[in-house]
Amino acid sequence: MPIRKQSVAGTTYAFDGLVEVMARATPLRSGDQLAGCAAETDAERAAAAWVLADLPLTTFLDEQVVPAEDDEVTRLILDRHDAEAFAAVSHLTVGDLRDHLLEVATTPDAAATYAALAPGLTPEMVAAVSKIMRNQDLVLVAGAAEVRAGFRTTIGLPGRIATRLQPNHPTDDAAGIAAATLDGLLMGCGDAVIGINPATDSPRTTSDLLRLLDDMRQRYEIPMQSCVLSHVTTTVDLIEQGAPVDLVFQSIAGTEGANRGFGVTVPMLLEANEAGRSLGRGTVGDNVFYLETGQGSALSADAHLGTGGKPVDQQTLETRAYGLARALEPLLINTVVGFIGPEYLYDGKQIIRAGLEDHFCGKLLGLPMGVDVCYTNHAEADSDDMDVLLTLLGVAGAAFVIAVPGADDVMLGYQSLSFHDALYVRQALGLRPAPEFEAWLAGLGMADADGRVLAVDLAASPLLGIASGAGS
Amino acid sequence: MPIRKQSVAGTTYAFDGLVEVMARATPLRSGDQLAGCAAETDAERAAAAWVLADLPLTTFLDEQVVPAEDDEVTRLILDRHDAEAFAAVSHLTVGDLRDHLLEVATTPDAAATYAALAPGLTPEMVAAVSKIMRNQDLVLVAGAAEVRAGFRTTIGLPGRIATRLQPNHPTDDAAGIAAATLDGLLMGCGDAVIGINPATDSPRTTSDLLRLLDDMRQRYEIPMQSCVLSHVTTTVDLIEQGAPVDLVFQSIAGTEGANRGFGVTVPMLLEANEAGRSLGRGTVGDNVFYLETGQGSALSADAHLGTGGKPVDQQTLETRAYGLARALEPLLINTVVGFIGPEYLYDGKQIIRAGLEDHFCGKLLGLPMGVDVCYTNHAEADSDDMDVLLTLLGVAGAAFVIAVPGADDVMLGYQSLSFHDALYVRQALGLRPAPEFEAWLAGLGMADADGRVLAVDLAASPLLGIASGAGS
Amino acid sequence: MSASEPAATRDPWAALRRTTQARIGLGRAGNSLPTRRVLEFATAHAAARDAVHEPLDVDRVAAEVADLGLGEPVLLTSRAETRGDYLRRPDWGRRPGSLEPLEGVEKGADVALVLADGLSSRAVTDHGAALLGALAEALEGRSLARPVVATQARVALGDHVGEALGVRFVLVVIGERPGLSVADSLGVYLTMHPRPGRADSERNCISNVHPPDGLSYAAAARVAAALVVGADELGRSGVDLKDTSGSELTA
Amino acid sequence: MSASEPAATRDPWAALRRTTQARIGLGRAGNSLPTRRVLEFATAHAAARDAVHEPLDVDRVAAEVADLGLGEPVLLTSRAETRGDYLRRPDWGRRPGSLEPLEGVEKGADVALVLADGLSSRAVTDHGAALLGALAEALEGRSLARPVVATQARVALGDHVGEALGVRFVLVVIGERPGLSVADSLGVYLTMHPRPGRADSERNCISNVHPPDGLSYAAAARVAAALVVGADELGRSGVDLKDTSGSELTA
Ligand code: B12
Ligand code: B12
Repeated sequence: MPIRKQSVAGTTYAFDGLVEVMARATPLRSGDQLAGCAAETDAERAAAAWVLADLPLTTFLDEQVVPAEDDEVTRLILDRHDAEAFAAVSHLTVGDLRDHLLEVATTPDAAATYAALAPGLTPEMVAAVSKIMRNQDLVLVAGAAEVRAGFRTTIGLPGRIATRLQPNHPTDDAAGIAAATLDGLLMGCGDAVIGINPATDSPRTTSDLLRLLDDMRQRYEIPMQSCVLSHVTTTVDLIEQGAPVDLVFQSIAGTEGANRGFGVTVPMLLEANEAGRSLGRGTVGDNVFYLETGQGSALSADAHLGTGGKPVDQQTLETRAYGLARALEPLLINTVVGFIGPEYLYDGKQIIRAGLEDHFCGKLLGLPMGVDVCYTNHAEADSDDMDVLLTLLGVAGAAFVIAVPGADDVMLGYQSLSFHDALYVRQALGLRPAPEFEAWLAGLGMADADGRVLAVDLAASPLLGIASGAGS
Repeated sequence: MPIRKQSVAGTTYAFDGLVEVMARATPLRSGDQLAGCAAETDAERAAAAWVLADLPLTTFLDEQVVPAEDDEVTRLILDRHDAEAFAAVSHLTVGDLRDHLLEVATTPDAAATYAALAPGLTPEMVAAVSKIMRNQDLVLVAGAAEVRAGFRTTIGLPGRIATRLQPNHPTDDAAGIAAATLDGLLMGCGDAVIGINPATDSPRTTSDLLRLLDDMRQRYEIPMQSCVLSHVTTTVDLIEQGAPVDLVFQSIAGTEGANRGFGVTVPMLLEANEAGRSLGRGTVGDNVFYLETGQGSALSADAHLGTGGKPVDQQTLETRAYGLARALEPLLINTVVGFIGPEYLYDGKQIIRAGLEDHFCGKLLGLPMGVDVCYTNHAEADSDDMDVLLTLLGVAGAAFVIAVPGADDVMLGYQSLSFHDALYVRQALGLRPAPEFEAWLAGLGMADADGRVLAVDLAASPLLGIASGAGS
Repeated sequence: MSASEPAATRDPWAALRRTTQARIGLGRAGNSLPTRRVLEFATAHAAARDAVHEPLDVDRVAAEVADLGLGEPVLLTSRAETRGDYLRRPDWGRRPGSLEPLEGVEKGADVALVLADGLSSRAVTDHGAALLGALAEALEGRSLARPVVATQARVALGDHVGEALGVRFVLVVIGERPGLSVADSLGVYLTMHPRPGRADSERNCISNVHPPDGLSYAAAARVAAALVVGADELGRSGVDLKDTSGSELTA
Repeated sequence: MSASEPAATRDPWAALRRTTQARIGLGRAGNSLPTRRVLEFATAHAAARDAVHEPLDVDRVAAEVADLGLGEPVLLTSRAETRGDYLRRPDWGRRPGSLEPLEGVEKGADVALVLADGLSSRAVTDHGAALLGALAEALEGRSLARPVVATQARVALGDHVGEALGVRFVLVVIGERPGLSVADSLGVYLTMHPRPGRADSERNCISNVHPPDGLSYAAAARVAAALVVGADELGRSGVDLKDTSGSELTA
């Protein structure tokens, strides 16, 4: 791309290359300021948006944001691009694509149209269009899209929102984890996954925790999947050792370098997917990967430079991680949007915007997209901001969110949603749990005919044994 | 109230009187900082919230935030308080009231329970409980409440959201106003009211504009009400002169002093209500008042002091304006939440919070509450923030919002919603226009069977004459 | 700027657009604003935000005012030192930093004219001196104090000036907050017997002066002069004083 | 603090609460958190936000470290001068403001111990010296450099220290970001052959050290010592080096 110029309010701005245009057109966020690629003024940002909107979508096939020679994620994205699906929009610019997506959103077969288009879109195209979309556009299009996946529950059905129950503990104590799990189940959470981040790096601990959850599942006949979020290599080793692995977890990012920082490569992930599938433990589907991503991880690993050695904005890199994720056909993928800290997303406003972007981009690319609606105590954000993001994601049809007791993760040191928040969004928007899980709740008298989770007295609960047994 | 003390994180905070507790417990906003009554730290705010939550609701009947001796709004509020309706909650504290409201929200007859309770609640009680509610609580309870009013359309029906079409013009030019009105009608807006703010203060202009709108209404048989937002005295004079007045407008505030600054008194407003009703122009109802309010107006008029000469926080004063509004049984009332500027609500976050508070408080008090979702160019806010607030208000069941061409009010110098935004919220949440107006749109082929507004070519539109005629 | 033109926005709206600056006939992408319109909006918003923060070119405006022949303008600033302070502390914008500059100035005229930046220095730069000239002309027969040019100023700053100058009326010509399309609008606020503490209900306002799209200088000045006459009769300005002109003004 | 106790949160949860600091069994008001819980949350959030900004009492911590008998601690600060800079510029927090304080210090020990404020000075105040003592004990037999106490510091600051001191291992003991209930947690980051530019994948981590609820000093030190042994065998620290201990640690 030649240098492109654009005047706004009497000043002319010049943009040197695709990487720069993308970065300058991105809504303000601290991580891009840290990387030195953010627009300096609103006027410069507007100028970049004009340039970006006028770029033909084919630009993204001809020019790379991160060179294919250096980066296996780029190569994967290009290899898997479906030219036939792309044909429907190949004549459009980025700006036209936005108009097209919004027009489709008003048609009755919007979901099918988006689904057919998804393999034709590259992450960079989707990132580009998201940058010129308003919050309402991100909600509207995502809300009209539909993506399903399944293992023991079905994820992504319209009118439903699932939850990851996250019962973390600072010493991976079985009794403490069981207590938090019981709390979540009583509140109707866990239909996406019961997923523990182990505090330690020890494979033995991971294996113990896997057994804890699997025993619970079998004893109470819970239609659920469990996951211990250890490194993918640990999980693959444990599969070989016969541990009861439902889902394979890994954090991924949008560049080869950042993934190397996470200790993973594309072939390693593809193999892990096969290993997970080989167990055939799913009942309603065979999606076995659980992935987490988050804006800022590449910059944090100093692996954020693109073509011409220029810093790539964090949202584009994030979307590239979804390009990688597609190849793994995950059951679940979520951005941990406010997790890292204020150096990447400074305040509630930036977290909300990034959450909507990530969700939109992932869903449009065909992923069963969830969000860890969260913030840290060093960011300028609070639970009011999370209420906002959660509500918007509910309207936008997010596949799942993460919930922990009282919103307080005592191991990771941040605030996600509470189980109550999950009930809130279901109530406010009339959303229900995953159908298999809902049926189980209803069967135990824990939900009514509309899938509403009833208040159950702990002492009288059929699940009480979960916690009392685990301590021993 | 004696001085109340509360410790938080090792520091003890003392609060001298109800006014101070209310102010310090309020979520951060610039107007309270300007008035010098805001909490200085989050810890102090939390301490005040604990104190406030423990206050019995009866405190608000025994102690006044603004003394009754000095203030006719206080006297009106006390006079109209319904002790019988209050009996249902008279034993509760502010904190208990929050729990009660949230419990009611999950019951099938929530709307009726709230409606029965409304006359028993004073504005100060409602303001108090809103301060300890999270954004999600404000959405949930408001969403479960229902308030209806009617004139030629019915306002406040569940599953619907109406719009004020605001076709302002810097010189009150008839052709320009007609063009903007046409634009809005083609986009399915105007079912709450077509309401013009006249640029000039001249009664003759007001009268001309009233005729313009009334002719339009009759010629196209539009089930609508019109309003020219002149001072109430001007409108009352024009009623006497036989001008076609549908709705009587006035800006109101929460203290006698601030209303005096607006040139109005309670008796004046009650009389104006009678004058408007005497015309009997409504078809489906006889609510004739249109009211606007907004946090900060009392402070702006230096009429914000309460008991003990202490500054009262702006949100409590705003809610008192709703207490006055109730006595006028309006068709429409809206807060112009981001209208005044950053000295009262600094940024998008403060505007969103205030918008949700105002809407919740008004609705819980039994008002057909709308919101002017808006911001000024000197505030730290943008259209992404408005998308957020609009979506939340849609979920919270707002009666109506305000819309102008392209979100840009060329006379008042601020950004409200665009007509497109109204279509957005209807689409995203499946909301429809007011039923009478929807039927009219459908009759002209401008809406489909589900109330969705169709794209109509201007040249082919049956309404084209609205604009071409008006210029002459 | 490009970003392809949406079909619905071509012809039939053209005639209507001449009647208003309002953003009518923007077309639809589904139910939403077309991309082009969203970008125009973002661009205008960036410009309007900048307009709020643009400082007044005091020298230039003072020179233009001096050229009106109403006397060398006196320069004042409010207590708000930075634009940030001005926005957060309207109370500071209402008080002069110092009234010293007015000390030598002759007192006791009928009317003082104050030209204030308010929220739009551009409005003052584009229309300030011309409107002041039109006002002086319409007020012919009344004595005028030396004009004042005030920065970081709010309407109520005029009360201090009026009192210090011992005038019967103060007319504050001030930059109204910039909108998305209109960033150059002036308001005129009239106060009889100005003194600190006057409420807004004791003033009258003529707004949206920004020819050619807004009110003309002459029309605004005519209303102002009529209000001065009316106030003289009524004994006060404010809510009880009505603008008895009609829509012919808007022509 | 009062705000009436919700019914559902009385007895049966008490036993379970002893197993975790997580906020379990909070009760429901409808579907929502009861008022009392919302207020507790707001209170804890205010405290946690303050904890981020609390400066480290360097004198006190340095004195405690000195008492361990590992040598007088060397004091360092990063390039981030204010807490605001620290939060926005992790790159500054990774670089020492100056390495001068290390100039006279003896080089070439096996291990350098760096105690850094990170995001929680409280963690360092409460547990820092004790954990350093436990580490020194577990590392018996290896030579230790003079301990370093660093402020406004990130993990990677240790790479500069380690290089300057010419050590084979650097162990950075750092305050983890404060959570809502846990504001005193330490992490230990181990890097072999430290030098500026090391990636996080080249380190190992022991996290959540905060007895009695988190990991004990002894357990953390045991894992650290085992990792040092393992790294010596493998020739590097990082992702390929696994913590081969198991859940007995958590006891
Ligand atoms: C923030 C964080 C991250 C951020 C770091 C980016 C950033 N800019 O801060 C992100 C999201 C990128 C991240 C990623 C990972 N993390 Co992490 N992370 C944390 C967390 C929540 C806080 C750390 C903190 O406060 N540090 C203190 C500040 C002051 O230091 P800092 O210099 O600013 O931050 C550096 C370190 O935190 C370091 N870091 C962060 N995570 C990890 C993990 C490992 C193994 C190492 C060596 C370093 C490291 O990277 C930061 C930038 O240099 C901790 C939990 C906790 N309670 O501490 C988990 C934690 C340290 N992470 C953990 C893990 C497992 C990972 C991953 C390996 C997950 C995965 N399966 O892919 C990845 C890869 C990390 C890597 N090798 O690069 C584990 C470590 C377990 C262990 N005992 O080894 C912890 C304890 C959480 C857990 N139990 O799951 N993490
Ligand atoms: C902001 C604003 C307000 C705010 C003022 C508070 C504030 N802190 O800014 C609020 C919402 C409270 C308000 C209220 C009203 N306003 Co008003 N307001 C405006 C607006 C949009 C911008 C003013 C501006 O930029 N001023 C410049 C800044 C730098 O000055 P300032 O010192 O910061 O602000 C002072 C003045 O703006 C003044 N003010 C604001 N409105 C009015 C109205 C009148 C009649 C007077 C005398 C003074 C006045 O109050 C401010 C604080 O002292 C203008 C429209 C415009 N395009 O200008 C309408 C406008 C001036 N208001 C108008 C009206 C009618 C009213 C009301 C009478 C409405 C009603 N029916 O009750 C009330 C009462 C005002 C009063 N007497 O106190 C009309 C005036 C018409 C006319 N020619 O007389 C205008 C032109 C809008 C309109 N056409 O409807 N207003």
